[in-house]
Amino acid sequence: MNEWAYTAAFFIFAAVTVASAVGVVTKNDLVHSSLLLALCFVGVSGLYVLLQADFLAAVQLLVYNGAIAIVFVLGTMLTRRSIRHGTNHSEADAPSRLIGLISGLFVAVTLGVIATTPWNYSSAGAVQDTPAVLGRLILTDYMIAMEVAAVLLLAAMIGAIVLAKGVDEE
Amino acid sequence: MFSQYALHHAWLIPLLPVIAFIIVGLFLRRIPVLSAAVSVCMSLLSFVLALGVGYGVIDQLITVDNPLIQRMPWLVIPGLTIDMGVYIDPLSAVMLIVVTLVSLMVQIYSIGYMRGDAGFGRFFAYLSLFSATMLGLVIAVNFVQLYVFWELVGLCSYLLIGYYFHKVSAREAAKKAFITTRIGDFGLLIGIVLLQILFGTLDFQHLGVSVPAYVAQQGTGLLTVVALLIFLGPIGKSGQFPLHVWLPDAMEGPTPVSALIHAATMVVAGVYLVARAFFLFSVLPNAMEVIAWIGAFTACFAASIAFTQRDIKRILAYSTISQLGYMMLALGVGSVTASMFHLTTHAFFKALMFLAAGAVLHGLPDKNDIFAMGGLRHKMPVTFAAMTIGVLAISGIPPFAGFFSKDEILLAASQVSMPLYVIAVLTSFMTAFYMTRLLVVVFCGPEKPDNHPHEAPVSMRIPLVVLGILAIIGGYIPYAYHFGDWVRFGPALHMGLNWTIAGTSTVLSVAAMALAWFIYGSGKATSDKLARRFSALYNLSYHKYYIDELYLWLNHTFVDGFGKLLYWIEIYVIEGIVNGLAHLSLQLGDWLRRKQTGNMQRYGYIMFGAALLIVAGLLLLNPLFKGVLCGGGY
Amino acid sequence: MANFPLLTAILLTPICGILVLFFLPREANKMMKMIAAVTMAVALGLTVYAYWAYDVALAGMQFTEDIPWVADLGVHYALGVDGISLPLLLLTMLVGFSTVFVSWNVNERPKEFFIQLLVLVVGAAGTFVTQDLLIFLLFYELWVIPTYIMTVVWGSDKRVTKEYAGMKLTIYLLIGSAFLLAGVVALYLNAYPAGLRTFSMEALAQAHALGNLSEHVQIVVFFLLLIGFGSTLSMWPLYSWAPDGYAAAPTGVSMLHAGVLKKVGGYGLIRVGLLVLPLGAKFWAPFIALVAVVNILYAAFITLVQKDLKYLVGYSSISHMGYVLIGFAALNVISIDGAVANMFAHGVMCALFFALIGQVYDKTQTRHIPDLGGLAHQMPRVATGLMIAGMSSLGLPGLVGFIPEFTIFVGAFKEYPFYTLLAISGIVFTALYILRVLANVLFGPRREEFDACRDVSGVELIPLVVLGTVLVVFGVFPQLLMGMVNSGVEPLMPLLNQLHAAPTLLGGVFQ
Amino acid sequence: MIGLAHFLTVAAMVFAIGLYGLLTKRTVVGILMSIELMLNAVNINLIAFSRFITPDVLTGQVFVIFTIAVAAAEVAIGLAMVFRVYRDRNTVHAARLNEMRW
Amino acid sequence: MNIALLTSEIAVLVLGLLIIIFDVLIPRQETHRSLGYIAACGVLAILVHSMTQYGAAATVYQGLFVVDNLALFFKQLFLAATFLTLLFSVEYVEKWIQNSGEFYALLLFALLGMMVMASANDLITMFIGMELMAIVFYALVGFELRSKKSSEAGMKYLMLGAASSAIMLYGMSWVYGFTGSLVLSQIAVKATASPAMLLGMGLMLAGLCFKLSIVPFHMWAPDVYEGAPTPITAMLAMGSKAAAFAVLIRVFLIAFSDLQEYWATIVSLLAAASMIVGIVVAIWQTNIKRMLAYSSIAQAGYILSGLLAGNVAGVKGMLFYAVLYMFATAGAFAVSTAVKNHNGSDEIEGFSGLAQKSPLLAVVMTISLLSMAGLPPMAGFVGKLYLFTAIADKGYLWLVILGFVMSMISVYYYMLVVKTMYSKARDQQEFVVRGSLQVVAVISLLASLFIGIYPGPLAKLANFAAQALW
Repeated sequence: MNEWAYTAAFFIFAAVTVASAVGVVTKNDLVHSSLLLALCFVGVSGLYVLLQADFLAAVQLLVYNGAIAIVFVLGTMLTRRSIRHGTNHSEADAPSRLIGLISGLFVAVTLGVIATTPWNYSSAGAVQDTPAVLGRLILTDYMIAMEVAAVLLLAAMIGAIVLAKGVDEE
Repeated sequence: MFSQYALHHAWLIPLLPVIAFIIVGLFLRRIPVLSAAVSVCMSLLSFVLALGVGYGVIDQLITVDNPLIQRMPWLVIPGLTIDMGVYIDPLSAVMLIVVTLVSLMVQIYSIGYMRGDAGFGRFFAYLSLFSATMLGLVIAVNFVQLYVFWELVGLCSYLLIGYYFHKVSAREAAKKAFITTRIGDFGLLIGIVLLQILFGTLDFQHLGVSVPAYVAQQGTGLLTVVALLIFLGPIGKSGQFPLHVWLPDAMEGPTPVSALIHAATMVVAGVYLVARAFFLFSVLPNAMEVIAWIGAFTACFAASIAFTQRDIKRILAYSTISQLGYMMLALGVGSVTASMFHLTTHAFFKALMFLAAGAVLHGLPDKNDIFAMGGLRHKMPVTFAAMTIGVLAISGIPPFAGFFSKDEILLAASQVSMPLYVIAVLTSFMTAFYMTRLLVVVFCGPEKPDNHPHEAPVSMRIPLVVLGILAIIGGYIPYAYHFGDWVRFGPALHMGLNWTIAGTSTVLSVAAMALAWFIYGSGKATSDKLARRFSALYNLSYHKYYIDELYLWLNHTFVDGFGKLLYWIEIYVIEGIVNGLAHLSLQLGDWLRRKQTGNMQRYGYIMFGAALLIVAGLLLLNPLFKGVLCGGGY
Repeated sequence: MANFPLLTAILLTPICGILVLFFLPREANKMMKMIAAVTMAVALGLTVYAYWAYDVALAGMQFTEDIPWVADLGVHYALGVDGISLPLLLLTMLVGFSTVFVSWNVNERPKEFFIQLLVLVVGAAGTFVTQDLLIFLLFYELWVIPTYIMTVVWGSDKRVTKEYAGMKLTIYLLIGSAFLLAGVVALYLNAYPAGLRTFSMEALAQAHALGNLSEHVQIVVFFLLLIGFGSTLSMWPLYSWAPDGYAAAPTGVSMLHAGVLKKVGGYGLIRVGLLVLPLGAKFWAPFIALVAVVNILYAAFITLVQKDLKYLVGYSSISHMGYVLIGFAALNVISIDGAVANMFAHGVMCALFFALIGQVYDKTQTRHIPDLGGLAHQMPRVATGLMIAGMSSLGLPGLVGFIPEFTIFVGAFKEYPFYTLLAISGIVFTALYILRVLANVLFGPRREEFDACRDVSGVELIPLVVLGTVLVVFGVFPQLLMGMVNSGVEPLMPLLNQLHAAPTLLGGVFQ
Repeated sequence: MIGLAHFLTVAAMVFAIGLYGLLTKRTVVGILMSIELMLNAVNINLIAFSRFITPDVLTGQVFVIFTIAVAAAEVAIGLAMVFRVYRDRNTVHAARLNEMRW
Repeated sequence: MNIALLTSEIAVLVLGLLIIIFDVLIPRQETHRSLGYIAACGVLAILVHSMTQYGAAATVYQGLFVVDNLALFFKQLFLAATFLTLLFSVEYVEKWIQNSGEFYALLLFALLGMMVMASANDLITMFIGMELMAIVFYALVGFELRSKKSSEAGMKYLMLGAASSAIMLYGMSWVYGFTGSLVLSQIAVKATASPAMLLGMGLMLAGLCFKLSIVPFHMWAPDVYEGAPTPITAMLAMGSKAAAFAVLIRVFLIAFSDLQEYWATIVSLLAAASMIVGIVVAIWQTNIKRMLAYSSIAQAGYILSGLLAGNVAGVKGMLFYAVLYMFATAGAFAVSTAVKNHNGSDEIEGFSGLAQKSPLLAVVMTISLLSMAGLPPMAGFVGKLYLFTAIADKGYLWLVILGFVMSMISVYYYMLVVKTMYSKARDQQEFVVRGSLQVVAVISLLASLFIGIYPGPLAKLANFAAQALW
């Protein structure tokens, strides 16, 4: 791929991701936040593509944008409108400066770590047929994890149903 | 034959009264007749045995240098062996006889005196125990045995002084007696401990050998301290200045008890201790000097208080202190003989006087003030006679008992130090004066109209008669039979009368008696005038130089004050710290729990902060931390 | 008879009593007391038999039993008694036996009360007979809960509430024992290399001889033990649980605590502190001696101004423990003989004191000294008992208290002349407060408000007679006690001599 | 040249932003969104590492699959819980959920 | 590859599914109590069966799932905890929870998650097992539908739990990034003290500490414990904590064992902080569950300290302590459940007079609490002894002293409960205790005493299990 195009694409996706993430946490309206979150997910899936994880980029779009973001929007809609407006402000008594500081420090520390760590880069080429490789991995080595994840989803479903259904008013 | 038996069974002498105590105390308390009978019988047996011992001592040629000692191990641990035993030599033999005799007399007397008292049985039990402990003290073979019985004597005196425990004054007096003597015992105990450490033994016989050797080697420095510490015990027990304060108050006990305490037990224990440990004191000239001066001062000092006292028993009490001072003086100037001789005669005439005083009080219940009495000689002839004999004896009028013994002391003092002699003579003068004052005021003069005195019953008169005779002849007979050959320390001492000294003291005594008669007996009643003229001195003397008040103040201010101060520290500092720590951890808990606001974002905030700290710690501070917190050692 | 597990039997007797009591119906009030009494009588009898059967000439550990218990920690169910522990075991049983009768009037939930009382006895007895440090701790901590519950349920409020006092006592002692536990853990780890580790006291005592315990370790560990045992022993300034706790606890618990549990501290100091950590003991001894003097005088002065009988005895027992401490600190056979004997003496005396105070409180409903007075009129037996206890407390010869104190003084004077001098001066202040309280409570004018108070009689008399007799008999024949104690202490002589001879690196900084 | 460091930096920033949101948003829905941001940051990290460190085994990508599954489950439960809370108290404000404290 | 090694997990899963099916099949008017007993019996059967698996040290699926003695020990711990919880929760569920079938099924799924965690040998399996457990618990905490507290607790647990998962995942990603592997043993080979490694390790530690409720990651615990249905609180304390410890032990003693000098300091400080905070704050609590929550924070600190030893003795101490804590907690929560069933309240005041109304329960509560406090002769003392000898051997005497002191202070608030139980009763209502609950009470009582007095067998077993790591 073209070096320049790759760099440009990275910066665009990165900018979309970070900017929409900032929007998610700063927007006052929950619906706006939800939509920006979806945008952010798109940016992230773009980054995945740049990292040659095509399958995951697709999954990201499907699951996050298709499911999670929609669920958020729905959830926001279902709760009453009055709580949506003007209530997505930052918590008044939260020490937001301090939190900002912590977040900033976090980034700083991480950047330091990134800079100082001697990474063991691999020179091997990327796997081309990712879905097949992933499929094999999941169904062999990570078989148990896979099964457990299935149970997890089942359990989450049961739990979510019971919780959302609420008390039977007999 | 009997004396042999008595010598070898001398341990029975204290044991018999103990048995009486146990029987009476446990079983016969409520049966007056039997309790008295048992006690008196046991005392009598003791007395007979003591006489046997006395005879045996003479018969078997047991001398001070050649005592008869029996020992039985009482406590054996490595480095500390303590025996209980019997130490028979003329010194202890004399004491045995004196103690058993006086206590027998007192017990007989008490039958009459205490009749009808609710605690009759208890009283006899205590009396038996009292004489038993004193006898145990007398036959002690070592310092610990001596100390054991010394303390028990103190206990018995406590019980007996506080016999009328419903009276606050008796209760306080008993307490005072115990605590004051305890202060002396504190020194005594330290002295004993030091002796044990210095010599590894406390046995009189062994110490008698090792002390001179030690002095020859190491000098007298430390040993003088030890001796003075030991002497603190006698200061307390024998009522020497400045620990004499308990003795006058001890009058709160029933009069027979006073007689017993003042004549034969308790107070003379101190004198006996110094005599018994004379091997120690005699090699320490500085200690001797201190003893002599304390004795002399006490004698003079107590006499000056006795001048102005109005309570009949108190006057006798101060006279006891004074006489004890004499005995100490004698010991201090090196004459065990004189001291023990005076102890013996004093036991007789002082017991006599106390019992006589008891008879007076028995005849005139609820009256102690001598100026409230008067003219008793008609109604109480026997008592009057007894008291007169006593006064003559204590004043040193020949040929009464006191004359010989007092003369002996004056002689010994004059040989050592002129000032001591002068003080002793002066005291003798004062003694004669105040004793005559007592006699005159109580028995002579007109009868007081609201008094209805009556003579004492027979059981009380018998002891008066016996002791009266002894107070007359008790001086001459030992004198004639060379008391000093037997009871002595060092070479045998042949007593003789120094006519200059004897004459001086006799003349002075007579003069004092005449003066007292002039002031109190002639009816001219100049005593009040005198008192007014010398009111400062009079008050000083009448209030016993305010020493009791001083002690009370010291006790109140320093002991209790210090206690209160410490209690304050206890509550506010020690407890304060404990409660403070508890409070602190509670506060910490409260503070921490207030952080738990229920706001989940606050929780998250802390969580992330902590995660950041962990990472930061791992990344940056780790090498610094390591050595500090898990240094591998303790 | 030779292999009869006597000590186990002594421990099991009260446990059997507990089980029987547990299954009794709640209503069988009298029955419970009888069972408790019989149990304790049997235990006491067995202990007296052990005391009698112990071969003093042979000395050393006797009646030993040893069963491996927890293999991987090196814990053994090892029992045995010697001249140091046997008197204290006897003390436990004497006091325990007496407490049953003292508590005869407990009619509120007697079942729980007597079960817990017996647990206390088992706990105390266990500490004295076990030869394994871990089992020792096990028994040691057995005290905590029953004490607390008994104080809260059956106790009484005084200067502080009973809840406060019980909690203070519990937590204070527990925190002390936390240091103790830490010390024991450190000792256990350092004494032997991994794999050979053991809690056996005998083996631990040999670790020093083998050179496994450096002076440094001994000093640190001894300090930790000192905090633990010191707070049990009410060493200054770690005692503030004692007065409040005694005052609030029911009589039986006060008796056991002051009479017996305190002694566990002293016993531990000797058995673990001295035998296992001689260099540590030597290092801290001058410090302990100093604290001992503070204990004696400070507490004596505070006792002087107390107005409540139980506080008075509480503070006085703190003062008395100073003698034990200074006896220990002198580190020679005579003084340690005295210290051990003094623990016995003080235990009996203190128990008697508390028993009688309990009786006084029962009858008069007050323990406030100024409210009392002239009780000798109405209650001569109580008065006699208090006199005996008081006289023993002030060290009157002829009662059990004297000889131990005397031997302590003789032993300690060599090492700490000045401290001992101060300690001896304590006898004056002791006399002062004891006589004051006797005078104020027993003597003086008859008070009509107490005319209704009946003197002790029947079973109430038993503690008085038993403890009083012990006080007198052991006082008149001290060799009965001292011979036994000495047979336990004398074997330490080589160790102590060696200790005095050996200069230590850090020793004597407090001198 | 765009390398590992760039992707890691983006991930760190997204994570930090999510963290900021987590701690400052008022409603629980917003908080849930912030958590999703953080999980996405993790995913970026994992895939970046998978690409640059172990391009031949794809373990990082497998991990991401599971992460996404878990995230979905969390959101499901989370929103169900939001309904419950809303029904109980008529509010979804995080700060109001403080009946239990201290 | 031997599928037989997975029998227990499969059995639990099947049991859970069966419960769901039975729940549907059972007629509506039925109380569903039988479901609880079925679940309990099934768990007991699995527990008994798992006894036969000792001695195996095999892995399944390329070493990503390991079945060794350590895993088995933990699994049995979880099974036992679940068994006890099921037994004492039957009446509670009947009374306070509507969806009992789902409740039991989810509980079993959580058990499955824990079991997976115990066996997981790579980060993915570990993560997914942990999330299974966590998500199920998020739901179960909010399961008491009539209670506002329950939903609040569920919300808090979910939010903070998800955030902590994110932290841990982020940490895992760094570890993976540096070592290029997710399998513990391979991580161990490549781990060096590089910044990325330390960052990852630190964040993973933080995430795990959340599950362990180690200070300062503990703040969710009191609220969640208070709001959750009591059986779930018990499972959180007994199971989820132990499962997190299983993970912690494997991760830190296998993967990060070479970095011990780095994490040891941090862990010792965290342990100390947990002991202190857990205990001083517990003093103030008036709610029994909240009090037990703080107590469990402190207990976690104690168990955590065993990690410092980094050897068999330390792990043995941790395992030993986890078991005895499980029994003590079961006893305490069983009694709390009984009291709540009786008077509907979790307040400590509700315990007044329990000693007269039901002496057995009072004794069980007392013994359980004191076992937690670590007083001999209860099991807690021996447990502390094992832990502390192990770490004192490594030189952490200061922590030992602190631990003992704090444990003695903890007696303070345990005693307050004991005092309440022994004080006079407030009401004179008859106190009925169901048989199954009594069984749990007696089991926990006997276990606490037996382990305390004769710790040999359990110690041997724990030792056996701990050796599996080396």
